[in-house]
This record gives sequence, structure tokens and C-alpha cells, in this order.
Amino acid sequence: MLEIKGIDSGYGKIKVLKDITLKIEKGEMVALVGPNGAGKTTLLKTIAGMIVPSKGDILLEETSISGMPPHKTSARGIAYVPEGRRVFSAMSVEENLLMGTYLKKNRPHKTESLRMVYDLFPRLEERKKQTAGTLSGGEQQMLAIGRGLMMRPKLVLLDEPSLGLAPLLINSIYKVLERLNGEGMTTLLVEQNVKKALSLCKRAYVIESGEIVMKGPSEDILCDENVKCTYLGI
Amino acid sequence: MQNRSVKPIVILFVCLVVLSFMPFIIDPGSYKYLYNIFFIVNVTVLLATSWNILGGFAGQISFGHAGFVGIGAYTVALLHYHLQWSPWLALPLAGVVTLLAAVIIGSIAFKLRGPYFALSTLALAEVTKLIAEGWRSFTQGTQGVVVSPGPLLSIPSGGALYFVVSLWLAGFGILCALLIKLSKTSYFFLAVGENEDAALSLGINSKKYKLIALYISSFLAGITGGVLSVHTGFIDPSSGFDMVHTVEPIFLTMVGGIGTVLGPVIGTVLLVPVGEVFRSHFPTAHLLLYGIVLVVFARFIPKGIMGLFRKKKI
Amino acid sequence: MNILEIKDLTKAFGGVVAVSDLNLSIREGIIFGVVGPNGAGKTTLINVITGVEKITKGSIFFKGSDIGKLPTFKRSLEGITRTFQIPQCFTGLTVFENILIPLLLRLPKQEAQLEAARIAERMFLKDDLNKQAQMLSVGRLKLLELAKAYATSPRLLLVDEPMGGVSLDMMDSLINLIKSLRDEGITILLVEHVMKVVVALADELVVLNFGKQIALGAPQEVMKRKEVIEAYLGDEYA
Amino acid sequence: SYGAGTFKIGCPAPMTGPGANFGEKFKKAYTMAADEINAKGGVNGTKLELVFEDTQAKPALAVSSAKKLISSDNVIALLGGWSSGVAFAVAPVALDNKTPYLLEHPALDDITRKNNDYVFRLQPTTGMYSAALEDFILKVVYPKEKKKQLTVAYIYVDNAFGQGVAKYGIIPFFKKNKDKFNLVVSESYNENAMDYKPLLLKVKNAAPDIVVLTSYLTDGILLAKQIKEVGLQAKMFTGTGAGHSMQDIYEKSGKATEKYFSSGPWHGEIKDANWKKWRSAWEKKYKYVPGEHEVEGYVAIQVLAEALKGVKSSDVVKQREELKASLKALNMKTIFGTVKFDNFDGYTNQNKAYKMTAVAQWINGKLLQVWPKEAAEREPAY
Amino acid sequence: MITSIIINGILIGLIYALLAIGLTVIFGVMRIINMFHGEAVMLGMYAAFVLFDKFGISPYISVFLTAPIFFVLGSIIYKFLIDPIPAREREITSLIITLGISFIFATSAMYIWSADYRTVTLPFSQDVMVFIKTRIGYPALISSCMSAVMIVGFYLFMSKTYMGRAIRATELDKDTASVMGVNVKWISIATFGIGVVLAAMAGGILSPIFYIYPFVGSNFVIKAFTIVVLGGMGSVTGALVGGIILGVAEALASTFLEYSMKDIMAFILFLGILLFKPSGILGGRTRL
Ligand SMILES: Nc1ncnc2c1ncn2[C@@H]1O[C@H](COP(=O)(O)OP(=O)(O)OP(=O)(O)O)[C@@H](O)[C@H]1O
Ligand SMILES: Nc1ncnc2c1ncn2[C@@H]1O[C@H](COP(=O)(O)OP(=O)(O)OP(=O)(O)O)[C@@H](O)[C@H]1O
Ligand SMILES: [Mg+2]
Ligand SMILES: [Mg+2]
Repeated sequence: MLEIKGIDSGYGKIKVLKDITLKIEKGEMVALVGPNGAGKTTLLKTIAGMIVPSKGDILLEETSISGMPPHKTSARGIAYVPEGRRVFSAMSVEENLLMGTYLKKNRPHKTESLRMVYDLFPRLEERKKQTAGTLSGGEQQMLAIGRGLMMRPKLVLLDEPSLGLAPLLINSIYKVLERLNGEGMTTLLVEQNVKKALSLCKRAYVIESGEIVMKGPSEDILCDENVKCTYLGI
Repeated sequence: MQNRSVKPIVILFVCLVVLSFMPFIIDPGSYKYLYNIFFIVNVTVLLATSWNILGGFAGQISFGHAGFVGIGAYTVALLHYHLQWSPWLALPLAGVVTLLAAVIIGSIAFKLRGPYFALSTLALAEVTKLIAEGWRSFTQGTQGVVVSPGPLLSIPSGGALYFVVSLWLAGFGILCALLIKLSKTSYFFLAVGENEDAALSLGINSKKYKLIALYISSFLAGITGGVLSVHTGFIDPSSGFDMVHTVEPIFLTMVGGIGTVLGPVIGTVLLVPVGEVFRSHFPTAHLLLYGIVLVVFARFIPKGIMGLFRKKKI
Repeated sequence: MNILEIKDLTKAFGGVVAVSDLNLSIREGIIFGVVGPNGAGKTTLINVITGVEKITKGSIFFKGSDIGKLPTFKRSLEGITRTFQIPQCFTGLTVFENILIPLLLRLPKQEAQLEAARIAERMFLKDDLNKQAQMLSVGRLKLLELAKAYATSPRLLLVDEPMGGVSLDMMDSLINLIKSLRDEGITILLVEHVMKVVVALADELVVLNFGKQIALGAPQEVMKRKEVIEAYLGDEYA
Repeated sequence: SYGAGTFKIGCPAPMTGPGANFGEKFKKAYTMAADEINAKGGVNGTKLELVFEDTQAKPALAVSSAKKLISSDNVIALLGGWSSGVAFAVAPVALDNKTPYLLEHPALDDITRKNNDYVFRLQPTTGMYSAALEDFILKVVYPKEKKKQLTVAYIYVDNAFGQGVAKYGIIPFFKKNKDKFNLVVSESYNENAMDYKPLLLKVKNAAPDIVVLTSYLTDGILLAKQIKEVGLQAKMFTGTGAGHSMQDIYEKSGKATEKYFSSGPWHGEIKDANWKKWRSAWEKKYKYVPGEHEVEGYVAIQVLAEALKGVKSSDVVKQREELKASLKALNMKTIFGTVKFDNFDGYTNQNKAYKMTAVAQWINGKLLQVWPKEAAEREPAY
Repeated sequence: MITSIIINGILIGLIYALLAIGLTVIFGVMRIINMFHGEAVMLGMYAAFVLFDKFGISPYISVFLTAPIFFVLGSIIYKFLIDPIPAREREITSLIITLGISFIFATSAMYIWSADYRTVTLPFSQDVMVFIKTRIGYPALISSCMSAVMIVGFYLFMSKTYMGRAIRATELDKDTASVMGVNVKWISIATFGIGVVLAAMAGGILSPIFYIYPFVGSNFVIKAFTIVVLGGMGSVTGALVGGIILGVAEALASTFLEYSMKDIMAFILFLGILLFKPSGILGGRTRL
């Protein structure tokens, strides 16, 4: 589904990612973990097309999407759920969600998609007329996730979806992700909650200072001594 | 005070002293037009610096500087008209009266933030203009007031005197900006301009710093108005409160580099003479040419001239 | 001694009652945890305590005096400082300047600079000192939030989700850091969704739901209650 | 340092900005006159040179321009400036620099009431604008109405010109004749206003017999249109020169000023053969019918040229003094009428121009003089 | 009389709102201080004038014919002059650029059409209808109604269509909008183009009841900015309400006080409303 071949990426002169190679099969759920500032977000942004890699290639379903602007990658089925609750603050909750169906192909499914999100987050339905900027932190996070799911992506890039969500909700989100995965949605998940992420995903990559330092099945990574002590605090 | 803060002040002072000798080198009697431009440059430096202290240092974009200039100009004109004060003596008072007006303006406008603040200053400036137009018995209304400057301390007012006075006033403005920039206050200004909520939560009395910036800025703008009154010898609401006094300092500051001490100076020194020369050589096309200059400048040097330099603290 | 007392506090936004008839007392020198489902009113509580939002009804006492009408910055000068759930930095300034600014309120410039460097080191921001705040990753911004707030030398520190987005390796260090802040005598009100952190830190825990208190007590004990599990934690914690 | 080959005349004028239209008119008029004089070899062999500066009709810029023209271009005299506000500000500069300043259009009385010996005005002041109108109202309108007291509404533009006409002309006149007239509305308006209907509704409510308007062109157009729109009716509508004497007001208001009177400086000695000749020359050259501005501008140059004949020295400072003396002594017949600068009733160097005002009336698209009788081209339609 | 005054106030208020609406897009939504807004209105007036004068096309029709031209004009300005400016500098630098453009437009208009004053006199320019004892001229009536229709239409466009929402989203957060599939470069260009079109259309619609000259633009600018802020930045309905409130308040002030008081009243009203509701009549504030 997605293949990243030795990309370098960063912000202007600042190099962040170095020679990243990564592969995700169709229908897989893959986790990406690593310490703060390692470059996880940068990698997702590069895949989504918000940053153009200075080296290497990105293939989506065998065609190169490297250097493609975000609106084109999203048209090809990539949805990026940004970290830090980037909701359209002055628009209402429902308008935010409808932005998720901006792509022509998603417009016909507007009502079903809304239904799905409202079922997942009833709070959003209660507040559908509220201005998004006045939502609580967690509510904004729900909105950001919901908006991403409205896009019915083939590949979803989730940047810390559980950030700021109540434990109860984290579980239900994970359940939904699992279900959608079952329905064919490929997922790349960035999470600080390593244990949770690894229990959900079969495979994972560990990134540190812009480089992939480890990859493999989740169990292997969970067993790794290094990971254990740095990420699981055991 | 540390060495580092003294140095720029000394440099400023030396520059002023050196420039003050200019009339001995270039005779103002034969180069009146040149000195007229010098004078306009100096006054505009003062105005742009004033705007920059509020808009650049403290991040409070003002659209109301025409109001301050107008109030300053009218203070001088009316003291002269009603009480026969020498306009020169009334000059400091122009600053003070404008500052007092700023106390009222600030108490209203600073209830608002961002574009709302900016536009409320515009509205308040319009209100002061309308008062100047409407209060005929006091201001002569739209007819305007004539000011005859007369001699200053028995030196006849003319090229050299205008030049030196305006030069030192500009110097005074730059000094104010410099002192702020070198003090702790500049950090609080920055903080308030960047993110007022964060500043408040850290214990910074944002209102206080915004008011400080406003008061200094209005004082300097008021003096500018006073000088303009002396120079023009006539003031009416349309010239005292002309929107140009709002717009010009903004773009001059931006062309030079907003938030820096030198920015407004550079912008003014560069563009004002160009504008003056255009106006007298191309009476009908000067705005067109000036417009092109502005567009080209902004398009290719968006950060302002000071932005071209790495170290742009001052 | 209670450093903070909240009496019958209500905060409503139009029809939405974010905090409803809340009574709380926070002892000096403890870490007071506040948890609850999303939208329970935790951030609103902090906003009201710091004066960012006006009280609809009720009163707040800090060290015995009513502060309900003081402006935000005065409360901060009195010793109440908060961090923001969605980081609020001076984005155009460097990390160093961000920390320096609150220090300048109390210290001469040179001392402030030294102190800022010390704080940055303590808050794990040494490497980012000269980066513009807008260039920081989300996890690092959280540290900067904390560093800025700490720089005001608060008596009562209200931290809103300090761990959201912080990686696990950093989390332990942060837990220790917050503990050490408490040991310095700073009272801390901690809003957090990461239960591991809450358990490790909170001396006392309140659970809010729909702006109302649904449980109060020692964390271990509170977390076992049925209503807390139902409303907030989920079966996993049962 | 400047070549003494020409007589330079400084023309601060609104070349851009809201007054640019008038700046253009004067530029055409000055140029036509100067070209004619130069074609005949100039004044005593010296040609005239016009130096224009854009003032944007702003007094402050005008002052700056005037200073520049005097000190840097070494002009021998200044001209015009279109608006009263500008002239009011430039006059003291002229005095300070001992440079003659000839006004051909700015009408505010105060300008020539300040003992400023360097300022000359060839056309009537605002206070005189209404002289003919007053005469007409007293002699024709009042007797005809057979009412004890006529009600009057007065609306004027709030600027130096409007204030001048109000203060020295219209208001004192109606106040003086209180027994015959009752001034029911007397209000000023901002010249850039978009909507005059509230004011006009107020006037309509007061149902005046006479409506007097002092306006420039744009405001005059809107007023005329909106008067029709709100259905304000009166026995007599009259303007006081300026906008109401311009061909544009009739056409651009969609003929809404039909039957309006206008009192102001006349458009020249219309019965004079020279005037007719000039008019056709103008139409040939510029393809439109000239009005008061064009006459004034053209004559101003002729007046200066005549006076320059008395200038003999080569030093510009002396030249200015000679020009001033020569202007003071001038007595010249022009297409605008006789020009002679006098000191009287507190005025200095003011052309005694009572007889240069006339009441004209718009009928079928033509503004023709109807009063005073001796200068009338036709009977007033009243 | 009072009903007449209020009705007239509403009608002129609609025109005010229309004048503000282009600015709502460029200043309210995009946060670009558009100094040539007035000149765009002026160009719209001249376009209407020329088409009427030369071909006899009513301005009420020609505004639609010239809209594409103005769209292209605005798009070009944005694409080549504003878009290349780095985002952090844009808000401020665009002020200089648009100011420069305003000078260029005004002077060019003077060269093209001379400084003469022009008007568009429609065949029915003096016809009047009577509505609740109020006489309303046809041009004023049609212009006001068209304003109302355009504002409502534009409101529906901004709130109910995908493109309208995309415009708002783009200006709130470019990156996120692009991730939603919005071609933000194009949308920004189009938004600016639409802002210019709206200003020009306002000019066209205004032309039958106003006058035209190259520097006429400055007459509208302060009022337009006032209304945008009064209504709440970026709110279309806010601009409508703001315009009408301003129109009625001016009308009442000029009737019951002096006519010359109306401007001062307008500004006092403006300040009063903002002090009472700092984010404008229909604006909201995001929380922390
Ligand atoms: N806009 C930017 N400009 C310059 N450098 C940046 C920018 N954004 C991020 N960086 C730098 O890139 C590096 C990687 O950041 P990134 O946001 O990808 O980390 P992350 O792994 O997502 O961290 P976190 O877990 O904290 O979200 C960091 O060192 C950061 O300082
Ligand atoms: N200005 C407002 N207008 C309307 N509702 C508001 C406003 N501000 C907050 N709310 C609502 O008040 C409720 C409480 O919000 P608050 O931010 O305090 O929740 P929280 O407990 O901090 O939640 P989270 O854990 O998700 O951060 C939320 O439902 C929010 O939508
Ligand atoms: Mg990240
Ligand atoms: Mg919260």
C-alpha cells in the first residue's frame, strides 16, 4: 500500500528525517513510536505531502506521491489526522466534520459518514452547532479524529489520537479503529501510549532522532530490552 | 548600566551632533528645497518611530495615528490662536495634550484586541477629527487655523532652525525607542504582542504595557503634529487628521523593518525623499510611481530592510 | 491549611453548564489531581481560578482572601499560575526568551538570564534553547509550558494535561520533576488523563462529571469506585 | 542659479485626489492663456513658464509646494489652488516670502481680509457670491409670493467655501430681513456624504418656500437627485455658484436641476465680443463649453502677464516687488470684466466685484443669466 | 416622517453592507488589510459606466458581465504579489502592496477616464414608488434590493456550499484544510478574486445612485472597515446587520440631532457596540 524509500525530510535547512524506509501492506495497522522530537510528526506530514522530501521516494499503491501537495494525496485516499487538535476554530462542529467530505467522491456519503461519527462520539452530535474553538480539549480531539474518518480514507495517518482523551474513550476509539481496519482501512498510528499501540498493531517501527532504529512484529519490539526500559518504563 | 546599552546611545548622540553641523556645510539659504525635504524626513522619522513603538514593539497595530497628529497640531494651533502662545513653546504641550487624549482613547480601545483594537483606533481618530470639524467656536471648524511661528528665542525661524529642531526631535524619538529596546520593558512588549493570554497568565500586566506604549507613542505623535503645525503655518481638520498620518508611518516602518529601532528611520530616509521628488516632478503621475515603488519593495523585501540582516535587535 | 477554597462555584456558557455548584478545598503543599471525562469542566475550572473566565456564581479564596474579582495577571503575581492544555507560547520568540520573560518580572536582567538557563536545563529544554517556540514538537511545547509557568515562581501551579503527547521515557522524568516541585512547597493542581501519572502523583483526587464532583479522596480508593469507572475509566480499570 | 530666460509662475493645484477634476480645468485654462501670450513673443520678450505642483487639495501639501515653488523654482508669483482651504494656508507663505499670490477662484472672504498685501483676488468673495441672489429674491421673489413671511431652508457644504458663503452671505442676509424671511432649516453637511435623504426629509417636513444650496459638484448632483426622490418641493431652488454653475450638474443629475437658479461669479462678460471669440476658441481646443473656472483661470494669466509688463529688474526678489506694485496699479478690462485691486471694507487687494455676480437659471440644459436685469440673457422662469 | 427615515436608513444600510462585503472576505476572512478596496469599488463603477455609456447595458446586468474580469484581476494580484510573501510577513506586508496598488489604480483611472465626474443616469432614474408613505427612487430601490440579494446569496455560498466552507477553513488553518483535500493555493487565489469581484460589483450597483471619479474610492473605505468589524470579522450576516444598524442610526441621528452629527454618532455607536460585545455583533471568540 505505502512504501517509503530512503527519504530525507525536514523544515527548510533543518534536517529532521534521515534515510527513512518503511512499508505498509494493504489492510495493515502499523505503529510508529519514538521519543518527543524524534520526527514522527514530520514523517506523517511528509507522507501527507505537507513537506516535500529532499531525497527518496514515497509510493502509494505503486505510484509515486512524493512531492504531491496534500490536496492531491488526500484525493488518493490518504487522511492525516494532525496532532494538537487542529480544528477549524471559528466554524461549527458540523461544518468541521463536513470539511471531511470535501472531496467530491465523499460528498454522496455525507449523511452516513456523519452518522458514523456521531455514533462514535455522541458528544459531537450534542454540540454540532457549537463553535469548534470553544470545545474542550478532548472534544476537539474527537472532532479532529471524526473529521479524518469522514474522509473514508484508504490510508489513515493518526498522530497521537488518544492525546487528551479520557481512558474510557481511548478504548472505544481503538475499537473503532480495529473495526475500520477490518473493513479495509490501512492505518499508520503514532502513539505515546506504546503499550496500547503495540497491542493494537501487529507491526511497529521505532524512530529516534530522525532514524528508524528498530522495526518488526509488535511482540518482538515489546520484548526488546531497550524498548522496555525507555518506552514502557519497566 | 552596562557598556552594551550605552554604546548605541552614544552613537545616536554623535550622529545628531554631526548632522547638526550640516547647515554650516550646505547652506540652507540656497538649498531651501533640500532642507524642506530634510525637515519632512526628520518629522516623519519621529512619526514612524512613534508608530513603531506601539505597533512594532508592543504589537498593537494602530490605525489612529492621524488622530494623535491632529490633536498635537491643533494644540499648537489653538494655543497660538486663542492665547497667542508661541508655537515653539506650545510644542511640548502638544505632546502632553495628545498623551492626555490617549488616556481616554486607550481606556476605550484597549478593551479590544487585534483587528478590533486597530479599527477602534481608526474610529476614535475619526471622532477627534469630527470634533475638530464640528466645534467651530473653538477650532474654527473646517476653515482651519493659521499659525505664524515667529522667531524662536530671537533666532528667526527658517531652514537651519527648522532643520536642527526637527533633527533633535527625531533624535529624541529614536532615543525613546532605543531606551525601550534596551530595557526589560521591551520583552514585556514583545510578550504582549505575541500572545496576550500567555502574557497575562504569567503575571504580565498587559494593559499596563500596552498603555505605556500608547502613551509614549501618542506623546511623540503629538509632537510631530505640533511641528507640522509650525511648519505648515496652517492647520485644518482635513490636513491635521489626514489618513496619510496613519498610513505613512505604517508602511515606512514596515519597509524599514517593523519592531526594530532603525527600521522606521531607514524606511523614511529611503522613501520620503523619493515621494517628494516624484510629487514635484510628476505632478499627475507621482502616485502611480510611488505605488509601483511600494509594491516592488514589499514584494521583494517582505521582511523589511532590517530583515535582511541577521542581527536585527536594534 | 487550605491554599485554595472554592465555594459553590458555577460557570455556565449560555446553556452549557461547565462547572456546577462545585466545592473544593486544596491543602497547601499537595498535588491535587482533577480527572473526569472530556468536557467535564476541568479546563474551565482552571480558567475560572486564574481569572481567564468570569465566575457565573460562587467564590474562590486563595490563602484565605477572595480573589474572585482579581484580573489574571494579579492572580499570577499572587502566586497562581497555570499551563495551557493547548500550549500558548510566544511563538515568534526563542525558548530561552519564553522562559526569560516571566523571570524578568522579578529579577534583574542578568540574574534572570542565568535563572532561565537553569530552568531550561531542569525542564529538559537545554538543547532547544535557541529554537523558535513555533519549531518545537508537541511534546516539547508541553515542557516549555511548564517551564514558563514555573518561572513565575508560583505558590499554586495549575497544570492542564502536562503529559499529553509526552513520550514515556520523558514521562517518568516529568513525574519526578513535578514531585520535586511539590517538595519545594508548590501546591499543584493537576489535570491529567494519563492515569499512570495521576496515580503516581496525586495526593488527593477529585473526579468531575458534567461540572459536578462525583468522587473525592485518595487516588487508589477513588479509582475503584463504580461511578468513576462507569463515567471515566472504563472496564479496563474495574 | 536659474536662467532668467522666463517668468516662472508657480501653480500649486490639485492634480490628483478628489479635486483633480478642477486641477485639470485650471491647467487647461492657464496653459491656453500662456501659450497665446508666448506665441506673441511673451511679455516684453520674456516668455511665461508655468510650474505645476500637485497639492491634492490638501493645505499642508500646498504649503509645502508653495515653499518649494518660491524657494527652489524661484517663481515670480503664485496662482490659485482651487480651494479656499488651500489658499487660506498658502497666503501666509506668500506673505512670508514676499511673493505675489493671485487668487482666481478661492472665494473665502477671510483670505483677503487679513491685511496680506501680497495676496490679490480677481474674483468675488463668498460673501459677494450671493449679492445678486439677494437682490433677486428681494426684488422679484418676495413681491411675487404675496406672503408676509417666506420660509427658507439653507443647506451648505461644511468646508471653507461653504462656511464662507454661509457666514458672509446667505445667513446674514436672511437674518437681516427677518420680517420677510424665516430661516427654518440651516444645516451643513460633510462633502463626502452618500445619503442626504434624512436631511432632505427634514427640510421637506419644514415645507420651505425657498431652498438655498451651497454645494460643490458631486454633492450638488446627489442633492438634486435625492431632492427629486424624496419629493421635496419649493417655489424656488437656488445654488450659490460652484457646483451649481457647472454644466455637469445638470447632465449628471439627470436634469434634476431644471429651473434651479444659481448665484455666483458670472461666466464672463457674455455680451462682449472678445468673450464670444474666446469661448469658441476654447471649444475648438478642448471640445467642451467653458464655465466659471475656465474663465477665471484664463483671465488670471492675462492679468499676471499685463502686470509683468512693469517688471524690469532681473533679480527675482526685486521682480516680485515690482510685480506686486504693478498688480496694485492694474486696471484692466478682461473677458471676466474689469480687474482692479482695491482696499475697502476690510478687504485688501480685492477686485471690487459686486457687479461680477449674477443669478443664472437652468432651463433646458442651459445656464443663462437672468439677473441683474442689465446682464440678463433672458427672463427668469419664476 | 419617522417611518420614511427608517426605511431610507435600511436601504442605505444595505448599500453600506454591500460595500463592506468584499472586505469581509479579504479582511475579515483572509486577514489581509486591503487598502485598495475602495479602488476596486471605483473600478467597478467605471466598468458599469463604460458599458452603460458605450453599449447601453444597465449596470444591474453589467456587474455580472464584468465579474469574471475582476475575478481575474484579483487572482493575478494575489498570485503574483501576495501569495509569494512568506506567511508570517503576509498580514503586514500585504498592507503595503495593496496600498501601492490603490495608488496605481487611482492614477491609472485618472489617465484612462480623466478626472471628470461621471454618473450613470438610467432611463427610470427619476421614477419613484411610494411604500408606506415613503417615496423611494427606483435606482435606490433596485440597488438596495440587489445588495440584499447578493448578500444573502453570498451568505448561503459561504455557509452552505463546500467551496464556501473551504474558503473559511483555508483561512483558519491552511495546512489542515489542505489535508482535507482543499487546494489551498487555488482557494486563496479564488477568495481574493471573489473579494475583488464583490467590491467591484458593489461599485457597479452603486453607480446609478452615486457619482464616479478616479479618487472616489476613499469615500467608502472607512465605512466598509467599520462595518466589517462591527459585524464581527468575517461574518457575512454580521456585515448585513452592521450595515443596516449603521444606516438607520445615521438616519436617526441626522434627523433628531443635526445632519453633521451623523458621522460622529456612527462612530460612537461603533465603539459602543464593540465595548459591549468586543468580537462584533455576530462574532465569536475562541477559548483557550
Ligand atoms: N516548523 C518547524 N521548523 C523547524 N523545525 C521543526 C519544525 N517542526 C518541528 N521541528 C523540529 O523537528 C524535529 C522533529 O519534530 P516532530 O514534530 O516531527 O517530532 P515528533 O516525533 O512528532 O515529536 P512529539 O512526540 O513531541 O510530537 C524536532 O526537533 C523539532 O524541533
Ligand atoms: N465558550 C463556550 N461556549 C460553549 N460551550 C463551552 C464554552 N467553553 C467551554 N464550553 C463547554 O464546556 C464544557 C467544559 O469544557 P472544559 O474545557 O472545561 O472541559 P475539560 O474537562 O477540560 O475537558 P477535556 O478533558 O476534554 O479537556 C465542554 O463541554 C465545552 O464544550
Ligand atoms: Mg508529534
Ligand atoms: Mg481540558
